[in-house]
Amino acid sequence: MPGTTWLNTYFLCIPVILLLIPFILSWNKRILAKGSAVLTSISSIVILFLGVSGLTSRTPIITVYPWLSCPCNIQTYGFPYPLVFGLDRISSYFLIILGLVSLVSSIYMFGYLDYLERRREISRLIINYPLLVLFMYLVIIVQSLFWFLVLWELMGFTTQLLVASRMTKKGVAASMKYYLLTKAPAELMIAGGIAAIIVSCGNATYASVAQTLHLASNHDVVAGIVAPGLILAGLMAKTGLIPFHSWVPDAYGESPTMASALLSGAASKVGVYMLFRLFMYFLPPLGVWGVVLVVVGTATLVYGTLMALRQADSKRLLAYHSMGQIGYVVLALGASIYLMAYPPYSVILSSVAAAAALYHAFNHSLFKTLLFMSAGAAEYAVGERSLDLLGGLGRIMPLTSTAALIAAFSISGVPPFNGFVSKWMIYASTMPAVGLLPICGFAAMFISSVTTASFIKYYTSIYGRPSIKHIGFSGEPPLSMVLAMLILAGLCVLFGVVPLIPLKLIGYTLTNTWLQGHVVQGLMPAVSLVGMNPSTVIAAIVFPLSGLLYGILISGRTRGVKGWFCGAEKPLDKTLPAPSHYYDDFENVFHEIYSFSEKTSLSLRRIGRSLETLLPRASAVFETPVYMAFIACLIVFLLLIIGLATGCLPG
Amino acid sequence: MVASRIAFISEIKKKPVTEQYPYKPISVPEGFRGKPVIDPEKCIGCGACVNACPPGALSIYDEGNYRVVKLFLGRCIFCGRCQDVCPMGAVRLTDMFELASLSRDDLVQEVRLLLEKCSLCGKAFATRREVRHVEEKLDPEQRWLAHLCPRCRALVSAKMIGYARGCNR
Amino acid sequence: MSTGVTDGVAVEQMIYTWVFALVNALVLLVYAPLLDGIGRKIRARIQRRRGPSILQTIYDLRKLYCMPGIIDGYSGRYARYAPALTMALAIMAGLIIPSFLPADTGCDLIVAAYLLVAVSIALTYGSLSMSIPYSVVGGCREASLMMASELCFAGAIASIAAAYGTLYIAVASPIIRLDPFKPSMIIAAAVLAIIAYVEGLNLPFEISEAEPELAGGALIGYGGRTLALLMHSSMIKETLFIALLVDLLFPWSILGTGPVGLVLRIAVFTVLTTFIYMVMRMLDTVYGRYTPRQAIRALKRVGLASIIAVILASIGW
Amino acid sequence: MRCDEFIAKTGLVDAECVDDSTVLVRAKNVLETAEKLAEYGPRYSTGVGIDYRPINRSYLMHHVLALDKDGLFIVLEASTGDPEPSIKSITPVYPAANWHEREAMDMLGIRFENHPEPYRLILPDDWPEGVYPLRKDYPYDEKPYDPRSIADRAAPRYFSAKTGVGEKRVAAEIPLGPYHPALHEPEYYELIVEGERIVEARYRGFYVHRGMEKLAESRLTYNQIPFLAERICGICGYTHATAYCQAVEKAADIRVPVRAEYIRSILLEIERLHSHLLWFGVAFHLLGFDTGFMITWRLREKIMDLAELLTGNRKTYGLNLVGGVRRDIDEAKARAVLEALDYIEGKFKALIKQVKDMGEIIARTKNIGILTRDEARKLGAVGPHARASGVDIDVRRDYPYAAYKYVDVNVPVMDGCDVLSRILVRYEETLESIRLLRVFIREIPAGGLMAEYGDIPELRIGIGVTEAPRGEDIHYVVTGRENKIYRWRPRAPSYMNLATVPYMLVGEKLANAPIIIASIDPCFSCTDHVIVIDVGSGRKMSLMKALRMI
Repeated sequence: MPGTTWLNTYFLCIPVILLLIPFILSWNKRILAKGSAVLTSISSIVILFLGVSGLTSRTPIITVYPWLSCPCNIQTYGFPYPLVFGLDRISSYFLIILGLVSLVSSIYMFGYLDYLERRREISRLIINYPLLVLFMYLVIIVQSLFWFLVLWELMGFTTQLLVASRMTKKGVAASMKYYLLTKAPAELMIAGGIAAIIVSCGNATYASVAQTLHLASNHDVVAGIVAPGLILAGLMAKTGLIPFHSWVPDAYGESPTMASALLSGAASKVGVYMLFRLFMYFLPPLGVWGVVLVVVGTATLVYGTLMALRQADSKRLLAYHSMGQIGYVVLALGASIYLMAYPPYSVILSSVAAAAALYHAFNHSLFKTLLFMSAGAAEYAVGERSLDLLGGLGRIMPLTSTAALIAAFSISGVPPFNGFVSKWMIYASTMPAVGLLPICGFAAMFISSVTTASFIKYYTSIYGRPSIKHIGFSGEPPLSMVLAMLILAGLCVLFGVVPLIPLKLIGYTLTNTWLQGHVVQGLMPAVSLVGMNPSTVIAAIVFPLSGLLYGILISGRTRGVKGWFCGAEKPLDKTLPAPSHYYDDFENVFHEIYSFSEKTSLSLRRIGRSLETLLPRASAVFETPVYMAFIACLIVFLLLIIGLATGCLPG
Repeated sequence: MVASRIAFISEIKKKPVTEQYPYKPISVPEGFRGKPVIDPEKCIGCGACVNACPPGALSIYDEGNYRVVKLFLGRCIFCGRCQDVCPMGAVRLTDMFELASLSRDDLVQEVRLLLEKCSLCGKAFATRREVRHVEEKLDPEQRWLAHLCPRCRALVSAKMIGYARGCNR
Repeated sequence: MSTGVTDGVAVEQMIYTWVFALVNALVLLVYAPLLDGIGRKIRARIQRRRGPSILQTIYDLRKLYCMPGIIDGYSGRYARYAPALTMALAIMAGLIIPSFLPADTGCDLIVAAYLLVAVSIALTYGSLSMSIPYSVVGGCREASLMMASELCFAGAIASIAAAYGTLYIAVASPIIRLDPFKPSMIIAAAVLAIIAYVEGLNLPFEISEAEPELAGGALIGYGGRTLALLMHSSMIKETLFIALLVDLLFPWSILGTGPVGLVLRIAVFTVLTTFIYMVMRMLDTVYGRYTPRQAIRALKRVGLASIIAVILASIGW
Repeated sequence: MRCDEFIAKTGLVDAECVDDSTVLVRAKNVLETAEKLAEYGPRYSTGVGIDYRPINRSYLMHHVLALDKDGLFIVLEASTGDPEPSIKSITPVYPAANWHEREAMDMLGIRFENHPEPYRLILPDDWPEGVYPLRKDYPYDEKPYDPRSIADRAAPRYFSAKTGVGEKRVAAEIPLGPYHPALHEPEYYELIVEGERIVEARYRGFYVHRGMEKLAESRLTYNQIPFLAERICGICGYTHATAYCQAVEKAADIRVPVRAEYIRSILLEIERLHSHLLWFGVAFHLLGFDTGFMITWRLREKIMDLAELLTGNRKTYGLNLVGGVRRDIDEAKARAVLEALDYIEGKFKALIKQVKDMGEIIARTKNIGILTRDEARKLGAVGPHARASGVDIDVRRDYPYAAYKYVDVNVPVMDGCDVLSRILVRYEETLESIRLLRVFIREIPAGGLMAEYGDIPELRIGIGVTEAPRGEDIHYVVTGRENKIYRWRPRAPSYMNLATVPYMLVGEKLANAPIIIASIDPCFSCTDHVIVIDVGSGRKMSLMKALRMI
């Protein structure tokens, strides 16, 4: 096929090789510790490059490597589904996200590893971490539904191992819950859906599937409703959408920090990627899916964020929030389908919505990764995750706290940070629309204020307020961690202040969907305030102005005095109210929403208890022999791929 | 519900009741217990007020051949007991209440009364006014007794009683 | 509008817009404290006191601005920066929300709402960074109130947007004129008014600085010019909420254009805002204070009303 | 019931009549006698520690129990000798005795065996151990120590051990006071809150102890003390002066002229009006309703003017002497009073009527700060506070004094047990005292103002009791020689009521704390005493629940 370039041909497999090294060498952990970080970061740079090149090249590249797919084998071995890798613009966009996240989190890893060293939780991480990156990479660039299923399976299994890689009781329980809730049922549904599609299309490569489904889906119920439905269900479980959400907080909360950064920043995006490809690429805009996605997205964002509001454990709080943010993305995605499916078929709003979905997906991986890292920094310094006991880190680590503040502002959509722009595009596309959408836009906006409140709690209780107990730690965390966080913070600001950069990328991406052509004029009106982007204007005014005010009025002329305690002074750890009760009144008033979540969490606890009983066997799964066995079959599998590809397999 | 709120708001029509106090004086009813003042002309320095004064704002002491009755307003509670007990009506509670002052001396009133020397031993024992006050109460032939200090008076009267006995004998 | 502004007319347009915006912001800096002074006077007269001079708030602010700033010494880093950020955000909101002069910055409701909310967010970050329990409790109340009122605000905005298919204030503004009797719009207008009332920290919703139990609450950690900045910016915020209300409810286009229209607009705007503010202060004077829970519950009811408004609007009523 | 009847009924051996409404029981074993007397359901009124060594080389503890139904006071006397004075504590039987015993412990150094919380109560942190200011051999003007010398010694204990903030610290201790804008006098509440829910409360007061008792018994004469007594409290001073005078009059058996009694009652009622209006103002302010505050205080201003007209001063009336009053009320003044009353009544009724419509005010007060009837009785709550919890006591009716002997007083009682019913009870009382004032002014007879009396006999016990605006105000007097008093022990109503506050606070919202505290109309200068309530003992369940939540 056309478009093959020497560059891409070889670049595509560089990450594969790099990322395989760690478990080929997996017996020697000492070398690996930093080694895998290095390898991962290099390969993620490559991934990044691939993404950018794939996105910006004039025509979308579908690169099929003859020496990988070798149609000759089809007749020879009766193997109908050639392994097709390739970069079209959708996958390129998500490759950029993946590359960015895995890059920063592996930079972060350098510093974070010795924390894990201290706690001897390192061993499996350094193998599973590159593996996960690898499989995410492969899942994104694979171009054949069949192989997608296989790789998706492997990715799931790696995720599970990664979640458990701390080998703490909770961690293993979380990974088992993840297994029970996502893999077993979800994979089956996805497989069923894919099978149905393949059957109805007679082919597995994306391009042809897209062509056939576009024609078929209008009249063919199986192809239009059942198969996508099954796949959607599976993906919902994988991305942690309601009602398959219950694994999210445990999985993200229990895994080591950059693992959870990777999971929440990138892995969840892989699910989004497939959703996007399914509904924006395979299928034409079908109203039913618009409605389903909008409803699911809204429900998820409402539920996830409201649950996050009452968390007192930093990582669980973040986990619930990443649920909520994915809800935003799905809502936007659904909105864009909805807008194209129902009259008035407003292409502009629809493309704004689609852009918002992609934009928010990107933003979320930026600030959520950053937030997980900031939580990790606190853990690194104090070894504590409970907001009730943390505090006072702002004075110790100014850079980290600034980054955390930026992230908090971004996720709560404070202008002019990036979260603001994408959320604002979501409102701008949903609120002025028809039917179901305004109410969803309303919910989204209300929930964004809840997000704000919950991150006020998060930031102030870790970095803002004075320390309530002695911190045996001074100075910033290791340089690499700070660097990673600063990169992300910078990107959060950049994507907020100059939204046209990501919007350009998104513009390219959307040409690859059924929105093509309308994109450019679609995006512009949505992002203008007297000809400029509002957040640009705001940034241009607020930052200098506040700096000016600070310089003139406050800095140097402000005296710090002892606070006023009514004459009855007490140590701070006694007097300062506990974050876990900050919003009691609000939660109490909105108890209707919470009572539902109470029920679900009860059922969760039941699952948890059943897991407690499973634990011995569960942890046995991860003991070395089994683990080695897994790696072995993995290697065999990869050899098989290469063998198939090169056609030198005896037969 | 609404009616009561409106009733509250409608107060806005009425004119304010704030007293322009420092600028306009405030009148007090008669009988107001303000700053006590000792009339130096009337006071005889008997010290009844000093005994009655609960907070001990009033004090009395001799200084040279003067007897000083001292009122310190810093301790005064304006109860007016001094006014009640004064035999001469010399202490009076005025209607002055703006006593704030920068100097402590403004809060002190002193009445200096010349002391009477005992016509026998020559020891100062009471103020001249008090003596005169007593004189007026006595019948003329006994008035000289008023000029004796208590001790001499006791001796003299004892002697006199002795003489009287002797005469009887 | 588009990113690349080319033709001269548009440039001129833009310059006008920004000059107007600047004037608005600057005037607001004085107007907001003035309103507060009027409020104090009214409060006094309802209580049959003489009350301070109308300029009293301005005097107070001047005094505070002249003092050096004081801040809780144990507080986190951000707390020092909070007043500046709060003020900057308030001024920004003052720039883009059309008030005295019709500065059509193409600002839409979302931006306006987010900036206005951001003012109190910036403050809350600061007050929760303090080492004083009252300040922390006050901050929590502020945040809870913010969430609850955002519920209503979002509803109002969504219903307006749904009804007019746009978010731009300039376009959506003449609500009443377009549809005198559109139920959703009537509800939305009422909700907006209530938000303005609540965000102005009027009783019974003034819970974050409740003097009896919290002794100043969210602001207790600040003194001197830092306090002045915070108070000043919250006054501006309060005024801007009213301005937003007026912008949306008054049919500006009947005033016509040109200098006459301009003068008329200034006059009408000033009169309306002052009037609304005075009414709010009057109500504030005759109410007691809710507990946080009661306040939130009350706002929740309003929020339900606004949801109804959204639904009505989206089915075209 | 007359006292001799009571003795006959109970068959107490070592009991004697002090006067026909006071029984003195010299108990061998105070605890047993206390238990025995508990059958008659008395209310613990006050406890007086007396240094009796100059007389018979012993310390006395007089517990005063009140039988409100019979209008009878039982003085339960326990005595102990030098050098190790020690008495059995009766706090287990009468929880309300807790403070009184600890006060005696602080001031006289009497030890009370198995007292539940034998901690320092009155004396400040820097007061040295083993120095007892109320002992007769301690000079009234001596300063026991150089503060610098004991600056760095371990602080004495005021609280019993507390659970407080747990390890996971989801709770926090929020200090309310000593210097807090909501509290207009120095006091200290330690509120342990979860979010805004109060799970535990502790109280310490006593920052304004002024050693008045010592001063009175050491350098003042009988007729000087009324002016001191009047300054016990800034709000209800006159009732203290009256109670003192009545105590001495009782001890010396002085008959006060009827007109003087009427004048006393008139001023007492004026004082009650003043105090209640003031309280309404404060309550409205704490509920955030400042307009109501302004209105009530404007009315209160009228009362002040009235007082000024009648007594020559706005607040400290300075009218009482032992045996009568110092000023008369003439026709013009009486008329002025009636006019003012009409004005106030009208305005006040209108105000309360309006306030009753204000939803948020009702919501803030209804079912807030619950104090059940049993708790109120157990802790010896008095006055409107007790009456709002359905405890039907009023000194003016149960132990008629002054002119209340000649009229009958309606006592409003409610059983809402919450802040709202406290407000309403005080409202009713305000109207009632307006009615009483009208009656008094109508029926005041002609006659003298002062009783003639000679020297006051020595070592007589006198109990003077009045119904202060806040409840029963009891003054206990032991007469002394040379025109001086031997022991004078005023007990202000807030002393009893404050003990109930922590019970009311538990489980409430932080936002409601000020109004709950204010709802007893606390008067700290009056009380001058410290309480520490272990909430566990009172609301074990609720506390335990709270702790489980922590």
